[in-house]
This record gives sequence, structure tokens and C-alpha cells, in this order.
Amino acid sequence: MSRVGVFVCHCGTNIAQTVDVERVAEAAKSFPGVVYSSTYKYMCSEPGQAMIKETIEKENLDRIVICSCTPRMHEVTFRKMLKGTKINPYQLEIANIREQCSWVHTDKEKATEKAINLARMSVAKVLLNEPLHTSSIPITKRALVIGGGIAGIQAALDIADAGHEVVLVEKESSIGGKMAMLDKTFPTLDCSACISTPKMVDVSQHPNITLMTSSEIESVGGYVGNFDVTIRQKAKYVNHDICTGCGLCETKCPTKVISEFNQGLAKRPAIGKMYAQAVPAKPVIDPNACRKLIDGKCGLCAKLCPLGCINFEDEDKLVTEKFGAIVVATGYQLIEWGELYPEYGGGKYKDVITGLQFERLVNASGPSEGHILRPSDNTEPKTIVIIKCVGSRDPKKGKSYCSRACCMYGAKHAHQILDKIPGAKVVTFYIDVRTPGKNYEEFYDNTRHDGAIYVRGRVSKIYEEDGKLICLGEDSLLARKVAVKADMVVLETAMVPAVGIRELAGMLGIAVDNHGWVTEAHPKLRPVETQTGGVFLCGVCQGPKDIPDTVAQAGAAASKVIGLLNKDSMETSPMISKVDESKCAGCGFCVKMCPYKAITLEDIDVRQGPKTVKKTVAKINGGLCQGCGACNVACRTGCIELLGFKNNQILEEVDSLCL
Amino acid sequence: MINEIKNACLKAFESGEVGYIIGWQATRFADKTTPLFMRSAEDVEKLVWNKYCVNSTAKYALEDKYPEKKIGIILRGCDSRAVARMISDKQLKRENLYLIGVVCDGKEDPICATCSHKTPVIYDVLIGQPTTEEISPERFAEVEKIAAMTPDERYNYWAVQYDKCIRCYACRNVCPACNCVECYADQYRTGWQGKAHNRAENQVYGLTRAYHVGDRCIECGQCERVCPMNLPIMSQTRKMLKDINDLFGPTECGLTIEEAPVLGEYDLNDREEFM
Amino acid sequence: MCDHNHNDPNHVCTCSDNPLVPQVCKVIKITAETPDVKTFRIQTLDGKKPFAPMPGQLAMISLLGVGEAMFSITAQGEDWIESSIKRTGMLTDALHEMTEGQTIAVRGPYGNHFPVDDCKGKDILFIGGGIGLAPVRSFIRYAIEHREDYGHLDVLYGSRSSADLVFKDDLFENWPKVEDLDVHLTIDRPEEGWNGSVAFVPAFLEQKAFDPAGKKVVLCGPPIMIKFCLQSLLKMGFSKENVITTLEMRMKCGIGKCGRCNIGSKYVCLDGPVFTMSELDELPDEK
Amino acid sequence: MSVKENWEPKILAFCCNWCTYTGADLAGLNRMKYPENVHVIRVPCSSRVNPQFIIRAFQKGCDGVMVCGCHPGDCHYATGNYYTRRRFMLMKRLLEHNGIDPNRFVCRWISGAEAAKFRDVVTQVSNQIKAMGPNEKFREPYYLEKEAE
Amino acid sequence: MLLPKEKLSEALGALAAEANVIAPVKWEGDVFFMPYKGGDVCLEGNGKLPPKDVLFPKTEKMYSYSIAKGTMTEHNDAAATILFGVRSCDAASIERLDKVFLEQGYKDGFYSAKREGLAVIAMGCDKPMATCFCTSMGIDPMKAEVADVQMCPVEGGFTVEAVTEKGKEIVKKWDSLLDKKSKAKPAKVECSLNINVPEDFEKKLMDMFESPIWDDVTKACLGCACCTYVCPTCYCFDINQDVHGDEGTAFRCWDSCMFSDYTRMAGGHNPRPSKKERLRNRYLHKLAYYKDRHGKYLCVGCGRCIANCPAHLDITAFAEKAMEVE
Repeated sequence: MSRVGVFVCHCGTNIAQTVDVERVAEAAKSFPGVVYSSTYKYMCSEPGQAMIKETIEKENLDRIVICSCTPRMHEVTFRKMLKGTKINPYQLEIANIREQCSWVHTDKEKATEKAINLARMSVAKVLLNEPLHTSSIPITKRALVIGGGIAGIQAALDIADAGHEVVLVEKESSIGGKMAMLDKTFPTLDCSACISTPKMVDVSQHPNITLMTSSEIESVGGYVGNFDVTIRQKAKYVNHDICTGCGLCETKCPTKVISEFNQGLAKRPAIGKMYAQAVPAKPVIDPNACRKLIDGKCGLCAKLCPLGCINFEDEDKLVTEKFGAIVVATGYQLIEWGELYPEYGGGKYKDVITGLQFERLVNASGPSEGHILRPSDNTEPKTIVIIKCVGSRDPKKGKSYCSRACCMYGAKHAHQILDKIPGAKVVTFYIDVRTPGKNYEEFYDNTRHDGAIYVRGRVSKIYEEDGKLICLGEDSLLARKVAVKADMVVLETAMVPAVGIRELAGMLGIAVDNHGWVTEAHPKLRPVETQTGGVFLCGVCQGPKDIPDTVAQAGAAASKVIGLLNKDSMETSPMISKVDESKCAGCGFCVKMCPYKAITLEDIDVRQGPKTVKKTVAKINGGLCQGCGACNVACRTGCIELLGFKNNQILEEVDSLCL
Repeated sequence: MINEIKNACLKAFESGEVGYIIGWQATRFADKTTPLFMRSAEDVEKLVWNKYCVNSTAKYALEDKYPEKKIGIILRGCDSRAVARMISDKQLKRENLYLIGVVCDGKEDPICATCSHKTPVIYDVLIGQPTTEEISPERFAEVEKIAAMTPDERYNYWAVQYDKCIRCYACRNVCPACNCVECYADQYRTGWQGKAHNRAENQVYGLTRAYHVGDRCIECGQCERVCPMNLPIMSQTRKMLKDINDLFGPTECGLTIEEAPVLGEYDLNDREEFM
Repeated sequence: MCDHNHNDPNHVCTCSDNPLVPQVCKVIKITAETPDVKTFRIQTLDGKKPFAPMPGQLAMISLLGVGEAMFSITAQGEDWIESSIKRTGMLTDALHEMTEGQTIAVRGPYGNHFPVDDCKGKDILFIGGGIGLAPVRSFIRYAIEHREDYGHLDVLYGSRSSADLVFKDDLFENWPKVEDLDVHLTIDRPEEGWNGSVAFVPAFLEQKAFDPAGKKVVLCGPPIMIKFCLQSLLKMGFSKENVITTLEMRMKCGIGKCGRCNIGSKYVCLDGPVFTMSELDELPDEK
Repeated sequence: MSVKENWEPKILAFCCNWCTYTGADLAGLNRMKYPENVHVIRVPCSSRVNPQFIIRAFQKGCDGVMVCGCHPGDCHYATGNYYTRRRFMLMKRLLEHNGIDPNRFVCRWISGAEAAKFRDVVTQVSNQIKAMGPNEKFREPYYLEKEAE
Repeated sequence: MLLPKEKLSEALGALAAEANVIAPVKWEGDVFFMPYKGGDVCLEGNGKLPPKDVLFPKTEKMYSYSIAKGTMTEHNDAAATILFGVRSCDAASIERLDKVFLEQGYKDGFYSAKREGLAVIAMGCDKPMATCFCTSMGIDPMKAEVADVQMCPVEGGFTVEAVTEKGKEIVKKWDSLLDKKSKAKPAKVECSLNINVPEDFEKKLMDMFESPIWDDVTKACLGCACCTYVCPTCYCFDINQDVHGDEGTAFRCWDSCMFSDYTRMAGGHNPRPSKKERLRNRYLHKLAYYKDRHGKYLCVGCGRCIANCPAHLDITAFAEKAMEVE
């Protein structure tokens, strides 16, 4: 039989006061398999550990049970201690006779009785503990950042600065995301471009960062440290290696289509940069607009281009690369308010615009060079109504959550209007004004000080009447109806997850909530990690937030990635599940149950009499399995078992309670 | 009806795709038939179709997982659900099977009274007119009868049953949902199930098996039919099915070939009673 | 109640009146023969031999709380019996972790035994493979004790490597000293420091080319070795009834009651484990 | 059935390492008091507890069994306790269908911070079972005989 | 002599005073051999389970031990029992078990203690069931092999004839109830199910070991142990340990050659891997191996395996098919 040593700790008086430790040690001698038992004042102390190590040698023990405080406290300590002995660190069990025995009971007789039971249960389990060894998986020292907004840019820069290679993938033809569209940012009112463009330039010039614009993720395989990601580089029809970005083609292109970057307030040619400060500053051709690509006519840009960079036969390219970590920074988009709010004109009135459209109007590089003009007749509006929580905090018509940043950029818009249009009248309809940040409240106060009128209530209807937009609402503080004749209305609409986030989450094996926001591993403990090892997240893709929080999260995600990539290999916990392939029937009940998608069904060759046949069995990816054990119960045969908590170990523990 | 089935079998053999077909044949006793494995045309002559064809034909296909040719099976309603069950559990491949569905006329088996699927749910060729199906009100009668007792009465009722059990494992070997490679009860090293024949071990076996198949039981009633000691095994699995019905919505197992068992799923707004 | 064949003079039986209930004994000596084979010397609590087995007979050894299994008795002395056990399963694992002085439970002796009588006056060729030498050794020791009853003795034994040779002291010291007894050793794969033969047992057997006249063969080892050795022996002219072997089968009761170890109508624990090759041919091919 | 006066029930509690076990330790840290008959088995997640362990506990002589885990949504492994919830909703009813007194098997969600809730649940279960007396149902003959001596 | 029908329960009551009487009683819808506690017995058919349980219980403690102390105590407490209402087929099965447990070089202590304390009151069989074929196996329904007292049903009661010394003592106890003058004789009875078993059928069966009929005869079998556990002559058992910390008990319990792990060896090799080999071994054991060893068929024709087989296999159908094979 194996030789078990039982060590009962006094823990000063913490245990010895209500548990007769000598009697526990004495009783332990009678348990099957126990050949030595003793007590000591402080088992976790230096001399305590030395005593244990010495006893292991002297008594030739092969497993030990320590009756002391909670394993959550010193399991790691005692396992490290065992590393120095011939016993495998996992042939150790700890009986919790302090937090769950001596500290919570008063009757010494019964507490000692319980301590003996707990010791017997631990001995019964330790007899079946097998030596376990951590296995290590290599780590590819490259990171992938998905999404080129400020979140992705900041994360990429931090990781690259730490010396690791980064690939930044952006769906649009340029990075910059929503921040590039903004004019000013609250609360400091510093110009958005002045913050983001230098970072964008750093990205393009950073030796460690490879920028892939107009690209999307096609498929993700592998696991933490060893992801193989296939990226689809959509056709640009312009050879960026030769192109110098002179812009000649852009000015000559005859077709004009609605510019998405300018939120539909202006037109753009079929070929061109997304916007002036685009990075990379090189044009691409929009295949749905270019006449040459649609019906073979024109091709003017190809003729004009001095360096012959235009190539109409360009195709999508699929690139597969290996990565150690992935950061999701896919950002957000604004809710399609048109069908949701017909009462606001449902998009018919040209002068009822969204917050981003207003940003483009007020932006110096925008379609109106910064002059706030009514999109309908380009005249300067005198009375502007701002309506907040359009789609947010509205479970029936839009989203139930608050989009967090609109109160602040609503106040900013009011400030900009009062600043740019002297004598303008700004009426802001709100439910609550939320200013949850440093200098946020003061910024809001200044705006009201500048003359912005805040009316508490929702606008119920907007209709056009002789060139004016009549906004009917109610001032719930004064309990009276309000009607404002406005020249223009700005709707601060809700943030919703970016298009395609559900498909991307599916590929990465991460979860999204019912709104589509990516689910973090734990809101407080692991806010920038996901359930899948090696996949991190930052920015609005996790939930509505403003730029300061986004940048903070980007730094946090980067530090997590750097922490991972600094190591050559990663030790996986040995307490993971293992499959006995001879008994596995390949039914797949365990596969769906794994929160980490660590189990896959694969075919193996098995000799069956004369011929070999393909048999489907479950296979576990040691890197992904976190050792929760849910699959163990899914398997009726019991052939998938969590090492350290195998079925026979727990059965012995249950049996030994009532011996 | 018998001739149509025989023709279907002959046609299957002519197609050359089918290795053998499983059906029923007469025995020396008028009130009993036994499974028949037809390999050629003349075997088809022995085929019978009467109210004593109570053996389930489906599970035999499990013993031949890598057949050269297709396995033909003549399916009543419950057998077709058994095939659907085993395909959902990935133990049988649909392409290895040639299924001859026969609309069942009810057999000499108590379960047929509460049968809700006389028409096979899966087949390659169907014989007989499909009937309208509805779930019998008596489905959970037995379970409700036991539920009406007090806990002690219930325990004594089951204690007597499990005193009778002789652990012959016929209920396991006939059940299409019991398709493990090696049953937990045969793995002594793990120690789930003792070998002793006493009430406690029988209860462990009875309850464990009920729990293993509870959310996949197709209510074919074979376990009760084969039990030599006439234990009310279906009342255990039907209790599970009744709970699944009440808690997670109406459930009937073995109706499709990609069926996700209830215990393999979860729903965020399941009933919360452990708060 | 145990009605063994009492007519055999040196048959001593101290087992209790119920053959299924073992006797508590102690392990007085454990010698590690090879990394995975140990020999256990067993004695009753009051220092006597639990029973006096005939060569080739088996004993049901059980470790209280773990399990019971059948092992061949490889040797016996004045007040002890010995059994060599290879580490293959749960019980043997536990046995291999025992220390001297610990208690063990034993019952037996079971099964028939080597045909010591009708081998009298003949030469005997003992062939062993790996742990297969253990049952054969009981007959070799018997033959040495009754040396005058038997003709020329040959011991032909092979194993995977030199470290895997069991009973090294017998092979190298004791048996070569016995007159008219030759020891032939071989290992499967070449090893430095080993100048003996390097060959599988069947091939080594054919090199030796023994003369079958008046010679009995005792052959034990893994089934694959027995199959090929038998072919070689038949090629050399041996007849099947002169080749004796022991069979391995799952056994529970050891006294022909539990019905588990039957091959055809014969019970390996009762009618065996010793069979001649001709007897085996009559049994259905279900080994 | 007269309950021997100094009889103490033996109750087994499977506690998930991340929530309930932490809650139990916290109860210890705050020196909260509860009866001595509950013995905790630590499991990584409540989804590791196989409902068959409950039958085993009653067979091997336990008088009550508890399964405790994180609140749904808080599971350290994301979806573990959703499965636990379904499994034990069904097993609890199956046990009651076979005559086990509902108060002998208790499943509760107790988070890492709810030390007081852990104490209250344990105390309540322990007192209930103490009032009910030893559990005779499903018990192995070995324990019934030992009981008889 | 004749025991009137209405005096039967009184007769049994008299015996029950001194020893425990086992009799066929209706329980939970079937007839089982159970301790007789008054009331009437049920004499139709031969009972769902055979009386073998009396001599060879489903689970039987052999010995208990303490690992630390190394002590061992045997459990062999067999009380005197009287087995009433045993049909000739079950009585023959007791004779078959005696050959196994009491002879062949070893006497099984547990079985022999129970066997010595057992008195068998055989009951002749006037209405064999549809599945009975004991006459084909050379068994006389009205004359049991190991009976201490042979009773046969006749008009108005049962003839009583003491065969052994034990039988005489029992009949003595019934002295006041017996009608000594009656000369009633039981009528000859034939089973409806008959197979004429040829001479040395076992030799032919053993030579058919490799014949192809085994494939289709065993195809429909489910591989369960139903037939072995209802069979009066199946005696296979397994020995196991029930360990509780330091104490342990070795017990023996019924086992079946039809289970997959019955012959699985430590290394995983199994000489009988599939149900075909196992059912072949079972049929051959019943109709060949036992006869080859002990001279009598192990099958006593009670028909329980035919009545209870889930797949409705039939050993007599197999026998007839085997006879056709040359």
C-alpha cells in the first residue's frame, strides 16, 4: 500500500484552541495507508516545511495530507515545497480544519470529531492522487489587433513599443475609426485629430506594426499562443507599393457617390482616400461605385495615373499567419434610428441629423469646412434642438442600456453651436444628464452657463411647418408642454456593436451578450480578457464608453498581451481533463458543454479484428481547458475525467465520510 | 400489409445496396416472435407481421458499426425513434441504414396504449397510411399515481421493486439510449456500481440508469417489456420526462436526427429555485 | 472437507475446512528479481508452510482490501512457499508496494501439477520465456531434489534483456553446479556486457537442435512464444504429448466451482493449468 | 422513529471552489458559528458534481447532501452553473419521486461574499435533518447493520 | 398415503414451527420461493425464479477481515430449512449443483453447510407449462431426484411418500393429517414441448464448435444475463470485496457468462469477446460440457429461459437446429 504522511497544524492557537490536534494526529494513524502522522505549531512556516521535507525522506513517504488552513491560502506554498522533494506536488491534499472547522465551531469534542472526518476524507482522496506534470505550450511572439479605431491603435502601439510584432487589421481603407470623424473631444475640447492623427502616423511608421487595411478576419484556428488566423485582404485595385498618394486620380474620377465617412452629408469619388488625413494615405477603388468595375466603361484614373498603380483585375488575397494573442477592438456604430423613430421624421427631414453627422458639419475638414449649415438649404440655423437618449434607455423602441458618452458630447455639441453661431439658441431635451468623469460636471455647467437650455423631457414628435422643424415635447420639471420651432435637430443616437461582431465572436469562440457587446471574463477581476485564453478585448466593443476609458482599456489589454508574449512558453495547469479513447463512443455530449471549446471530435484509426477503421473520439486541447469538469458529468461512460478530481477520487472522498 | 413489407425487402435486396434486413420471425409459440436477420430473398419468406412483433429491431445495428453494405431495418413507430435516437447520439450513421417504415397498428405491449407515434419519424420507404398523432393523456398516469403517495410510501413502493431486481441488465442491453462503449456499471476500477445483489446496489443502478437516459428516453417501453421481474422502469424515466416537460417545455425524444438532449443545453431564463 | 489427493505422501494441507476462505499469512522476504517482478516468500503467522504444493500448482493470493488473484508457486522450502509476481494490474501494483512483515491472505494449492511421475527416467528440456520461468522453476527444483529419478536436464530461458532475467542466482550460480544440467540463456536484443546468445527463444531453440528421443519438454511463457516454440519443437521431431505447458485464464474461485475458467468442458484451475499440447488440441480453440 | 438524543447527522456539502468555498472561508474569517455536521468537499465548479454522487452519499450513510455553487451568471467558468441548475432540478425531483425527503437534498447558490448566507443555509439544513433523524433510505446493508449494533 | 388439499397449510404450519419453511408463494404478481408465513401456497407452474437461491444466494458473505489487525472471521451460519413445492426439474437442478459444489476434489463449505440442513419436499407436476420440456431431458415430472418427501397432486389432495430418513421424520409430523388408506396414484404426464435429444448429442455439439449456425442462432441475443439468472442450474459466481476503511468483507455473488467482462483478463485480452462466443459457451455448457464431465445434461427443461428471454430465444429451437446439422 502507499505510504501517507499526515501533518496536523496548530496554527498557533487558531486550530489548537477548538480542535484537539493531538487526537486528530493519533486518529490519522489508524486510517488505511497512513504510516506517519504528527503535529506542528506552524506547518506553513520555514521550520514547519523543513520538518515535513525531512520526514518525507526519513519515512519514505509517497503522498502527504496537511490538516491546516484553507487550501486557497497555502496549497501553492505546499506544492512549491514538494517541488524540492521526491513527491510530486499534486500528491498532496489539504484538509481545511481552520476556516471550516476550528474557527466556526465552539464544542471542542465535536470540532475534533469533524477534523478527524475531514482528515479521513483527505487521506482517502490522496491515496488515488496520481503524479501530475504541467505541460508547456510554445508562444508565438506576435499579436493581432482587430479594429483600427483609437482602441486598436493604442493597443497596437503599446504592444509594439514593448518589442512584439503586431498586425493591425482594419475593415475600412484607413485606420482612425469614429474618432477621426470627430471635431473636438470633451472635456478638454482639444481637437480630435490632434490626438489621433499623430498616433495613426506612429502606427504607419512603427517597425513592429504591420498595417492591413481593407481587410477582414476570415477564420481563426488554434489556441492561446498558437492562433492561425486567415485574413482576407480585399482588393484595393491600387498598387500601394508604387502609389505616392498624389491624389490626381481622386480629383479626376467622374463618378460621385455618397460618402460614408461624412455620414452621407457629402459625396466622394469612386477612387480615393477615405478622408484627407487617412493612414495609409493612399486611395482605393470602391468596387460598388467604379463604372469600370461595374460595366467596364471609364478607367480614366488608370490612364491618368503617372505611375500606373491602378489594376482593375486585382482580387481579394487570403493570408494565414500565426499569432500568440488577439485583441478585439472593433468599436461601435450608431443605431439605425430611422425605422425606430418615425415620429422624428424617420429620416425624411434632411435637417434632423445624428451626432456624427453634426460632428462632420462642425469639423473643419468636413463637407462644410466647419460651418454649421442646414443640410437642406445650407443656411445657418439659428435655433437648434438636441435630443438625447434617442435609442438609448428605451427598451421598447431601441436599447435598454445608456450609451454613456452622449450626455457629454451632447453638451459639447451645444457648446460648439453657441461658440460658432453667435446668438444661436440651443434647446437640449434630456432624461438625465450623466457626467461621470473628471471635469465632466464642470464642462456641463459651463455649457449651461454659455446659454444652452436644458429641458427635462422626451420630444414626442417632430414635423415640418413652413421651413421650420416643430419639436413637440414636454418639460416634465415644469409639467408643461413645450414646442420649439427649430431650424435643425441633432439626435444623440445610441451606440450599438459594429457590424459582423457576432460572426467574429463565433470565430474567436468568445461570447457576446444579447445586445451583441463582447462578454468580458469577469467585470471586475478580468475586465479586458475573454473566456477564451489568449483573446483580449478593449474599447466600445465591450460596451458603450467614452474615449478616455477606451484608451485606458487599450493600455490594459496591451499589458495583458505583453505579459503573455514575454514568456517563451506557457505552463498549462495539469488539472485538466483527459479522455480514455478506448471507452469514448464519440457521442459529442461533452463537446457542447465546454465553455472554452477545448474539446473537438476527431477520427482515429483503430484496429477492429482484421481491418482498421475510423473511430470518432473526443480530443482535449490542453491549452484551452481550464479544468472546470462540466464535461465529466456530460459523459455517461465517465471516460473524460478531470485530473485531480477524477470520479474514483471523489467517490472515495464521499465513502470515507461515514466510515 | 405483410406482402407490402416483403416486397419492400425484396426490392431492397435487388438494389444490391443492402447487406441484411432486420425483421421478425415466428417461433414455436404462437404468442411470441423473435428478431429475424434476412440475408437473401428466401429468408424474406420467414418474415411475419402480427400483433406479437414486440421486439425492437433498431438496436442490433449498433453491433455492426462499420458494415460493408447498408443495414436494412423494418421500423415501427418506436423503432424509428430508436434509430433517430442513436443517430442523434452519433452512434449510427444515417447513410449506413436502409429504413423500411411501417405504420404500426399497436402490438401486444402495454406501452402501445400510450404510443404517440404510430407513424415512423424517419424512413427510406413508408408502408401504410400515416395516422394523425397526438400525445396520449395517459402518458404520465403512472408517474402521477406515484407522486400522489407520501415520501415513505413512495420509498417502500420502490424498495419492493428494487428488492425484486436481479441485475440481469436486460433493460440496459435493449435500450437504444444506452449506447455507451463500456457501461459505467462494468467499470469496477472506478467503483460506481458494486457487484453485490442487494437493494441498495439495485437502487443505485436503477436511479443512475434512469438519470443517464432520462433526457433522451424515447418511451419505447422495451425496458419494461424485457424486465423478467416486471419492474415499472418506465415510471422512472417518464418522471424525468414529465419534469422536463414542466420545466423546460414540451419534450418528445427521438423525433429528429439532430436532437440536442435537454441536459446538454441551458437557458438563461430557466426556472430559478436554488436562489 | 478439502479431500485433496491425500494418497500423495508429501502432500501437506493445512487449509481451513472451507477452500474459499484464505489463511492470513505474512510475507517474510521480498526479493526484487527485475524492475517489474518480485518474489514473495510467504509463511503462516505461526511460522509454518501454508501448504505443500506439487510443482506447477497455483495459490490464490489476496491482499486484504484490494483483491485476490491466482499465482503459480515457484518454490517451497521447509517452512515457506514463494511466488514470483509481475506488476500488471491493480492488485499486483499494491503487492509491489508491500514491505516485508506485512500480512497477506493465501489459499490453495490448486490445479493439477506437472507430471512428475511419468517424466521419471526421461531427459527433460525446460523452456521459459520472461515470467514464464516461474511455474517451470517449481518443476526444475523438484527435479534437482529428486535428481536420480530424471535423466539429462536442459534449462533454456530467454527474456527481453539481461535485467529482465528472473532467478539470476539460480541461473548463474546454483543450477550450473547441478550435475548433468545445462543452462542456455538468451536475450531478445544485443546489450553491451552480455556475451551470451542474442535471439528470440524459438530461434535460440532451433539453434540448439535438441534430440527428441526420450525427452519431455516443459514450455511456459507468453502465448506468442509458446506458438512459435511449438512449431520449432515439432520441426525437431518432438511429439505433442511430450510437450507440457501451463495455461493462463481469468480465475476467481480456483476450485472449479465458479465456472469462469472453462475451455470447453475442462476447467483450467481444476483440470489444468498443466496440459500437454495434445490435450490442448482436443479443447475448442477459445484461449 | 425515536431519535437517539446525542445522534449527530452527517451532512456532505459539495462546494464550488470559486464562490461557495470562498464564502465558507469568509464565514470562518468572520468567526461565524454553525453546527459541526456539515463536511465540505471542494470541487472546481458546481458543474463537476455528478448527480450520481448524491445517490452515492445516501448509499454510504450520509443523512443529508448539499450542492452549492456560484449564482448563475457569476460562474468562474461562464456557463458551468447553468448546467448544474438543470441537472439538479431534475435529480432533486427524481430523488423525491423515489421517496427521499426533499429537505435531505439541498442545492443553493452562495457567492464568495455571502458568508452569512452560507452559515444560515448550513444551520437551517443541519437543524432540519437533526429533527428528521438518520436517513434509512438507499442505505447500504453495511451501514444498516452497523446501525443495528 | 394422501394429504387432503385443505390440510396442506396446516401441514406446512406444523413444519414451520421447528424449521424455516420455503414455499412457492404469489408475490408481486409472480410465484417465488419465499419463507412461508401461513396463508396458502401457489402450485401453478414452477415459479418465476428457481429455489436455487436457498442454496446459492444472490449475494453471500464469505469472510470479514480487519486489515490492520490481520484477523479473519468466516460467515457460515446455515439454519435448517425445509423446501416445499419443488418440481422435479428444480429438484434435478439441485442434484446438478451438488455435483459441482460438493465433488470434484473440493467441497464448497458454504454450499455444503446449507445443503446438509436442507430437506426437500418435492411436488409432482400435473400441469406442465407451455415452455416446459423436462420429459425431453430425461426427467420424470412425478419423481424428483433428490426429494426427501415426494408428493404428487391427485384428486382431492396429494400423495405423500417419504424417500429418505429426513423424509420419514417430516411425514411423522404429518401423521395425524394423513389418510393412510388412499391408494390414489398420480396420472402420467407429458410435456407439450418435446425435443427428442439424440444419443451422445454432446459429442456432436462439441464438434460443431466452428459451425456457421452459431452466427444466426446468437444474432438476436441481447447479451443480457436474464437467462442465466432465472436458470435453476446456472451456478457461476464472482468473488468481490466490500471494503470500508480498515474492515472488509469478501462476498460471493451471482455472475453470468453472458457479461462482457466475465472472462476479460488483466491485460484486456478476452477469449470470449462477443455475445456469439458467450451464448455458444452457455448452450454448450448446458447441453454438452456438463454431460461430458458428469454424465447428465445441465439443462433440466424448466423452460424459464424460454419464458423470460427478452429476444424470445429458445434453447429447444437451437437444439433442433443443431440436430439438423450433420
